[in-house]
Amino acid sequence: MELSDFRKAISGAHPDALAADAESQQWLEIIPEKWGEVALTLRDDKALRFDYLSCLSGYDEGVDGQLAVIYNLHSMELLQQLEIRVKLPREGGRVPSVAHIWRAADWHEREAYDMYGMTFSGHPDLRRMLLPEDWVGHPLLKDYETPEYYRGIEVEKDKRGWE
Amino acid sequence: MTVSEKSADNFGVVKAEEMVLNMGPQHPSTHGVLRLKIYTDGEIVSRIEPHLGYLHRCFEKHCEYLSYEQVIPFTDRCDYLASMANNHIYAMAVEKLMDLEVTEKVEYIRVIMVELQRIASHLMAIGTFGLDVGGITPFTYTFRDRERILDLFEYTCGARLLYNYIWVGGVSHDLPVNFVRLATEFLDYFEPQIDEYNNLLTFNKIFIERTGDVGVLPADVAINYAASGPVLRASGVKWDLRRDDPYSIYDRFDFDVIVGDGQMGTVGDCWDRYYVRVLEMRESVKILRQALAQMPTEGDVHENLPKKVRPPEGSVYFRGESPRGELGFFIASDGKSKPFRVKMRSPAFCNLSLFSEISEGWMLSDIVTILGSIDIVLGETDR
Amino acid sequence: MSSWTDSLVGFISGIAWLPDMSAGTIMVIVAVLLGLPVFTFMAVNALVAVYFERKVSAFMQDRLGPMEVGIFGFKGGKKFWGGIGQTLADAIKLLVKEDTIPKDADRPLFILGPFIIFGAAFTAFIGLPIGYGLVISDFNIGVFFISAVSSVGVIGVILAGWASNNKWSLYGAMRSAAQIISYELPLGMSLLLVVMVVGSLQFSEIVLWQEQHRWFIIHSPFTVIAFFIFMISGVAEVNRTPFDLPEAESELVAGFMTEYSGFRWALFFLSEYANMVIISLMTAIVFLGGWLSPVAGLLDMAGVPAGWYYLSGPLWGIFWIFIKVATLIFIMMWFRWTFPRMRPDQLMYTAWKVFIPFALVNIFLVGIWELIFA
Amino acid sequence: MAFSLVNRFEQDNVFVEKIDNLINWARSNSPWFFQFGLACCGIEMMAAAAPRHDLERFGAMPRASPRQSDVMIVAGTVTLKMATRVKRLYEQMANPKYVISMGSCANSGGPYWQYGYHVLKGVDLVIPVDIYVPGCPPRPEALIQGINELQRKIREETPLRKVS
Repeated sequence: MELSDFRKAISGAHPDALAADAESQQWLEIIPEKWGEVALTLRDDKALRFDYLSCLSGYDEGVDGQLAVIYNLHSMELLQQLEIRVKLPREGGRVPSVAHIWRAADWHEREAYDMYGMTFSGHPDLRRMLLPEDWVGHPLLKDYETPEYYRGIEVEKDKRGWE
Repeated sequence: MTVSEKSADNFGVVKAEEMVLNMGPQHPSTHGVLRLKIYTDGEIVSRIEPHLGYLHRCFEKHCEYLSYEQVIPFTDRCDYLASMANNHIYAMAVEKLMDLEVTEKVEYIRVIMVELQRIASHLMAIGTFGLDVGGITPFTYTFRDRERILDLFEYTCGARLLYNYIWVGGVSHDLPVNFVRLATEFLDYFEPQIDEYNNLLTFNKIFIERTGDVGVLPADVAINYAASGPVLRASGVKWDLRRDDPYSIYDRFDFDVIVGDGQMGTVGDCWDRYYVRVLEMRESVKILRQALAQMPTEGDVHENLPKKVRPPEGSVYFRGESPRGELGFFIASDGKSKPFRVKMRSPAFCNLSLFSEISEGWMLSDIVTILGSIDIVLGETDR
Repeated sequence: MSSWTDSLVGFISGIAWLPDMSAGTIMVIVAVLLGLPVFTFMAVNALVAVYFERKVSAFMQDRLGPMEVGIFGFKGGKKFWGGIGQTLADAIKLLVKEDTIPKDADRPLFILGPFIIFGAAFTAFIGLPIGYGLVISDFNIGVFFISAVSSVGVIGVILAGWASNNKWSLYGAMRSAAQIISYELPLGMSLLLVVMVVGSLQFSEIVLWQEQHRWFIIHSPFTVIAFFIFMISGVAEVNRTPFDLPEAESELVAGFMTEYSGFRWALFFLSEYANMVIISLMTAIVFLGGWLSPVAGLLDMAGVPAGWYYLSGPLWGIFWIFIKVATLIFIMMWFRWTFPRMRPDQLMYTAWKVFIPFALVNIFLVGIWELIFA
Repeated sequence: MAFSLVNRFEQDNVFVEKIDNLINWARSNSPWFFQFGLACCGIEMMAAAAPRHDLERFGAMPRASPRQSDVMIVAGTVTLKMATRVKRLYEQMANPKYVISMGSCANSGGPYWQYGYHVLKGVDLVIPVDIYVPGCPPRPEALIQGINELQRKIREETPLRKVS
């Protein structure tokens, strides 16, 4: 199936789930509120059967833009692939967790939260994945500034005399 | 099935006070700096909480500061046991973004390198797995043979572990003279060695007792957790990106996709995951022999090297089969010479996420076995 | 039968110029005089055995092992004797290393642990003969004494593991307790069968019986089984791979020894290798004819005159028993560098469901065998 | 790292020097290292202990517990999350203890020096280092040379003599 077929299938099941997007895009954009239902359809619909969540990435469009979560899905049965994007505001963005649909999403979502700070509502255990619990900020945001000290250890070693 | 039922199946009914054990970040068999918070009931493990990030080296942030070519050495350092595979898949992802073709010879060189790397990585995996179940000698045997592969790499590009060999559009050096002969000699030497590992470890009764039927991973759980590579194939899913989603020139070679068949217990147990790797080494040898025979001798490996890697605006998700499984790169470009966003979908990260699922209800000794059979590389899970 | 204790007591009380002493004082002097050589033997044994082990493991793994450390300027040859001073350097280093005791450890027990383990190994040497009359004290309950004393060590292991206040240590200690108590049974039962045939618990009597009849390992099919049960249980008793669960490095870091450093840790090492010697000596004495020459009987059958082939005198006896012990120790090392480790429940399974039933049936069957053939 | 056994002797003499030499000989020839592979360099450390390079020739034996090891080979990138653990492990080791910083990352942060927000810029910020082995990753031969240099350094120590 092609992207247009996927678009048709999703808009058939969930009429207002698709965000307005251009035909040239290689992905489908879903509005955050509907994403939970759409994900279930994607996995369970006989023609879609996306049972394998290849990749889940957080995404920052830039200081002026929005945050996004990108899902790369794959179907082991029907051998088809699909990219889904869910855009959400920079501050206080919430997106439904899909950890109960694809268990693989569990850690990926924790990582995206760790790096971008978006909240996955309904996630069983949303903690930082890679950085320590007491870390300040979400480093992959484009406007992130590295803290000077972490637990008394200099993060940016004094570079004078080196350069 | 609940945990207590599971452990009752395995070891009978026991119930005592729960104890929390911290395994790692420094522990001989966590394969690096993984930390496992283990809730135990006597010897039996009731729950496991993996804590990652002790080797978080900010790979993805680095990518945003560096140009496309400069990222390649960092991909080396992500999965330091399979650097060539990382280089290869990253380079191919950028090439796909740029719509770049590489020459025939480069493709062959890449495949040869990646398959050699796969053997080296699997050698490491089975050696350290032997170490995890308590046999020290298999580790030294596999390392002895791994050194020979590293010799070949060193002969080619001068580095033993982190190569920066496969570039966007080509490779850094042409193969040295006599490489084909040396590689063939290595293959002739190596193939009988696999039998030696089998005699020493694979079919050892104690080893089978320790690994057979332990940590069974059913196929549907594996898929739901997005497991890949030997972990997925050991569960009986015939899924190999080299064959099912062919990239590079893998469609030209004749090789089998090894799946676990539950020879020593249930499909998807630790022994299967181990043995899939052993057999995959044989398949890699098969591919290598074909590639070495077919490789064109003429041609310049720098022919298609772009002057400046500056992909057009857009994004790509490209995946390939690294020794640990599906390694994917999501690269978004904004048309500048530095990537806008690079996300590495590391196979070990996904494989590790199912670890707590399959290890609950087993004994403390089995935790080490199961973790070893998943074959994680911390540089890759933490990036 | 004479023993070193008897002769020394007789000798000291016989010296004219010494003042009169009570029997107790003489015993103390004798104990010190005999204890020192035993301690020296244990220390030297650990040095040699560790070196041997490192070299054996190296050759099994395509390596060279210690090569650079000489002793008194002698650097050793190209291969086997290279690095001959290695274990001496290790020992001295361990002796001058800081002796840490964790803050939350139970200090008295933490200190006591290694000494109990060491004491058990040390005491066991009292009853083990290496030739006719070449024994510190030839108990008439020697077999019983050794099996009793050698399992005292487990108390030290439990104390060490518990007092360390470390969970890994605790795991090691608990595993060790379960393991040693379980394997004590098949060990004792295999010995029992020999004792039943000989009718004595005295080691010298057992060897004497073997001299008059035949070695126990070829005595009957059941004693062969008993030999294997004994040998494997012995390996389990001394915590060596594939039964090294108490110190399983890849699981429990270093088991009950995790928190020990320096001298105390050296004591563990000393006892481990001493225990190996004890088990091998017992196996050699009970099943392999002790200090009897393996070739004398063959040459006798071939008709060689007794005058010049006679290789079973007292000195040759020591030679033969140590050859046997060295072989058995080598086999233990071979196990260690070949096999993976077992899991605790499999270990228990082997002891309780395989070895103990077999050993029990064995006792019964060997009784019948004796009724028919003896 | 000055380390005295009990108290230093009042006066140096030949006897004290001989004992000094003996202790130094023993210590330098038995550098049991701590199995502490952090990242890529850890693999090269394993390779150094494996058949071809065989660190055991110099008496170096891997130990899993910090209590029994003499040398801590910090092999790999130390992240900030790990730094506190590295320090604790160092403190758990028994004196005399030595540290070999293996590889660029442990020396100075290596390739992660400039942008690594979560990478410790050199392990010497948290623990004292005796020997730095450069390279990314250093070859096993380099590590062996590092160990040899450490041995040389130990031989120059004066555990009993007064420091002159």
